[in-house]
Amino acid sequence: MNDDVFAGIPVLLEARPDRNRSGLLRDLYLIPEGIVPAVERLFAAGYHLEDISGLDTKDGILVSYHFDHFEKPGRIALRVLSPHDTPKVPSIANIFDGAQWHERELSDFYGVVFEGNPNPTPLLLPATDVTTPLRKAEASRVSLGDLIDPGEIVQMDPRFDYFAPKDNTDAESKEAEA
Amino acid sequence: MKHHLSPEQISGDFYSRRFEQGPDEDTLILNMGPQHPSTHGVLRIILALDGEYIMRAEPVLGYLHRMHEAMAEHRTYLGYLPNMGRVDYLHAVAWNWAYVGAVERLGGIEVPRRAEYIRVITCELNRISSHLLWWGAYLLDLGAFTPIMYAFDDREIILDLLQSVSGSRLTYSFLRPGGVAFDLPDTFLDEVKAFIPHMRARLPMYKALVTDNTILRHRCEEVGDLPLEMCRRYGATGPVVRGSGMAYDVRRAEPYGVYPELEFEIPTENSQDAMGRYLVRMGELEQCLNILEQAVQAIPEGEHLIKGAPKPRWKAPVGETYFAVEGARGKIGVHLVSDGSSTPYRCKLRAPGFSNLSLFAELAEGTLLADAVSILGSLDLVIPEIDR
Amino acid sequence: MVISWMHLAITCFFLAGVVMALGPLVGSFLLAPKSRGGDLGMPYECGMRPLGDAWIRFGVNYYIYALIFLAFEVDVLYLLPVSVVYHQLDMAAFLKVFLFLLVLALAIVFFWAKGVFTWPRRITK
Amino acid sequence: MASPDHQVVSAVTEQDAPIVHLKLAQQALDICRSMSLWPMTFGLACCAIEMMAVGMARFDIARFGAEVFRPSPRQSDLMIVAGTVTHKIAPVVARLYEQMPAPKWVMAVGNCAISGGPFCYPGQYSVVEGVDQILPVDIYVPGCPPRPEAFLEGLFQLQEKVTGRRWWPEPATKGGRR
Repeated sequence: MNDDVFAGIPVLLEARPDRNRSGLLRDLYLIPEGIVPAVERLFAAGYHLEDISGLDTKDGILVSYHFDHFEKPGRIALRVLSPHDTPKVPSIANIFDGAQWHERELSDFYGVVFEGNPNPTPLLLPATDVTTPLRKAEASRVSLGDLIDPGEIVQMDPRFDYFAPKDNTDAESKEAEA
Repeated sequence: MKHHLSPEQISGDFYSRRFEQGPDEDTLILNMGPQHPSTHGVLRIILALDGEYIMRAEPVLGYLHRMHEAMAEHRTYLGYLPNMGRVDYLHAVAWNWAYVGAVERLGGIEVPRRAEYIRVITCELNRISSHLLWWGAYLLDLGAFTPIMYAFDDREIILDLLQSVSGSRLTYSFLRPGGVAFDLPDTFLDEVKAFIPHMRARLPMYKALVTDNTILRHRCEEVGDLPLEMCRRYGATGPVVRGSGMAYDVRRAEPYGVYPELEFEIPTENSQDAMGRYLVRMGELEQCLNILEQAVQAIPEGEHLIKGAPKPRWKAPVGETYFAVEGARGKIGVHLVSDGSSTPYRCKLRAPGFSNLSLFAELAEGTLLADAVSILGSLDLVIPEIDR
Repeated sequence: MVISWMHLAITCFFLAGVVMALGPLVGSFLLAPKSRGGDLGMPYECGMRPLGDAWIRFGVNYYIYALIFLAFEVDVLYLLPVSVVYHQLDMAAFLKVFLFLLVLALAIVFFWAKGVFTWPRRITK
Repeated sequence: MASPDHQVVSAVTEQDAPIVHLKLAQQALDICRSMSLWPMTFGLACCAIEMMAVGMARFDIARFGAEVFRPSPRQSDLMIVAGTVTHKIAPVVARLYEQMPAPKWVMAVGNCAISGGPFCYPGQYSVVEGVDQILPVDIYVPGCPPRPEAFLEGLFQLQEKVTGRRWWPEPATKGGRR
């Protein structure tokens, strides 16, 4: 795969997931500031935005961007973890115009604020009462590590330790040796 | 006395006031929808009109938001199936397949070959019935009443066929993780074999009655010029992107089921306008018939549901998956996340109509109002899948 | 003036016309219940409350269509008396009427040249 | 995530009685009205497709005088609510009902219009559970979606309600009726 697409972009964690189970070719966790440059790279490489989906976990709201390619199919997921109280993610609506609606829908359902969205009004909920209905009750939230198995870790920033303790003992041993 | 309307009666609402700061003398702010014959349900579009030309348009959604994604967190894996038939009731089998495929991928469940072929047959039949309804409704929007009568005539045959398999006419939920709920009735395959030549005999008549009609040509050609680059910016898929020259079909891009073993072409047009999208869908009708012909020959005997298929209280293994299927309107995606309990933790539904409609504001700028109706019809919108 | 069958026929037709036109109106006014209140008086705009009213200035193209219609309206007006006696007239009358129509048709040609009848499929602001 | 108690505005339903109230004239008019009910195309969701199927050749509502589907409420006297009424469209439904001339009738088609149907679950935030919270409903046609034959039976019962007499043969069901 064209590994240079994301060269030089600060990546919290990159994994090569088991494709026929997760449907993803590549899976990258980025810091909010890294989203816009990464999406610009994907735009230049000819990708199109499939959707932006939210996930309410104990460690915050995980915003997953799914991209695919017309000629070279292979789904790439970019993910950003934003805290519950002030979920702020830069908007990619001026790169992919289709993202405006996806972002407005996410702010309806999860309350994530996308800075730079050209039309930040409620999309699906009545304008008068936006109640972020997809946010879960505190008790039923599950932590990120218990939900998603990222598969074989390619590169991990030590601060991003949600996946560290449980299932990548081999990665730790590799780090220990390196 | 210019008019007797009190200012309160013409004060618009939240979205129209935001759309236009103050109504000035030159532009007319008009609401097209939610109750409008050509918006196929409850889509509302605010238009700024200069005479008949659309200066600015803004679709407003949410009038049929039925909380499908919020409901997923309150239903068991099998209990959520009926929702799939109601997200997009014109191609319910594809939505069933997308959800059931995601659950199978998550649980690592095998599907017997006979069930795979039953899924292909019913999905392609449902695609034909969806395209027929689109065709009739599109011509109805353009003002011709006869085609929808012919379209429903053939569609009723398909509805009877699918009703004999699934029990319902429209909102099917007979697929199960691990196969299909019921086996085919024994006369089903012969009826499908009889249906194929009948439909093939009808298509030339459709072509003569409508496709070669000069009125339709003038109403569809050079209308809604959609370059491929714009499709990519908005994430449009399905016949909309194939009408702009890109042969992108999830059945070939991300093969699933037994589609790799079936030969069929992907019809594309390069004219990028409403006529191109129209011809792509008419071409797909023939391809569906080809697929049906092969599938009806090649369907093996065997069980229709795998042993030990998930029971209602089935708990999915922890994990996340994304499964895409080619629906009549484009790429249907289900992003399923499970925390090991018997109800999905999160189920995101990727609707093709959502992205296909988002390019309407840019596509309809500067066009005639009558052409905007033709553009909307050529995008083949089903509002419940857009509002979810 | 002697009353002939012609006058009777004309009055019958006139009365029939009035009854056919006013009958349903008066009938429904008297016999039908009437709904009242709510947004009944509000202009119907797909179920939404309109923003601003429709008394706006719009393109000059439409005004010219009205002008052309008026011109030919008057043209038909003049042709009426001619048509009453047309069967007694000779070739010269035909030429005069033809010339009259020709001059009027020039108005159409003029507007055609000015591009009133060309509606571009898409305009850029 | 409790569902906010939406203040659902119900439609104004005042009607003035006819000026000339002759019993015989009213009966004759009611028969004419019931034989030419003009429904307003107000298809919301799946039931709208069955409403279209009823208008087409196979089930042919034209046999009973109701095939003229008028888009505008000004020219229709039967409002068929075919689909889910959400909180965002509830004021529109009320306004359309108010904008219809008297005499007018409402037919709630499908479980969503009758009681919220499959979208009722604890904590649901967007569906009005039953259109009779907004409008006075004359006929309920259950089903999800109801079959076109159920549609026609609903029309027959509306005609019976308008004229006081049933005009078409009973369906040949074992139980029969009353």
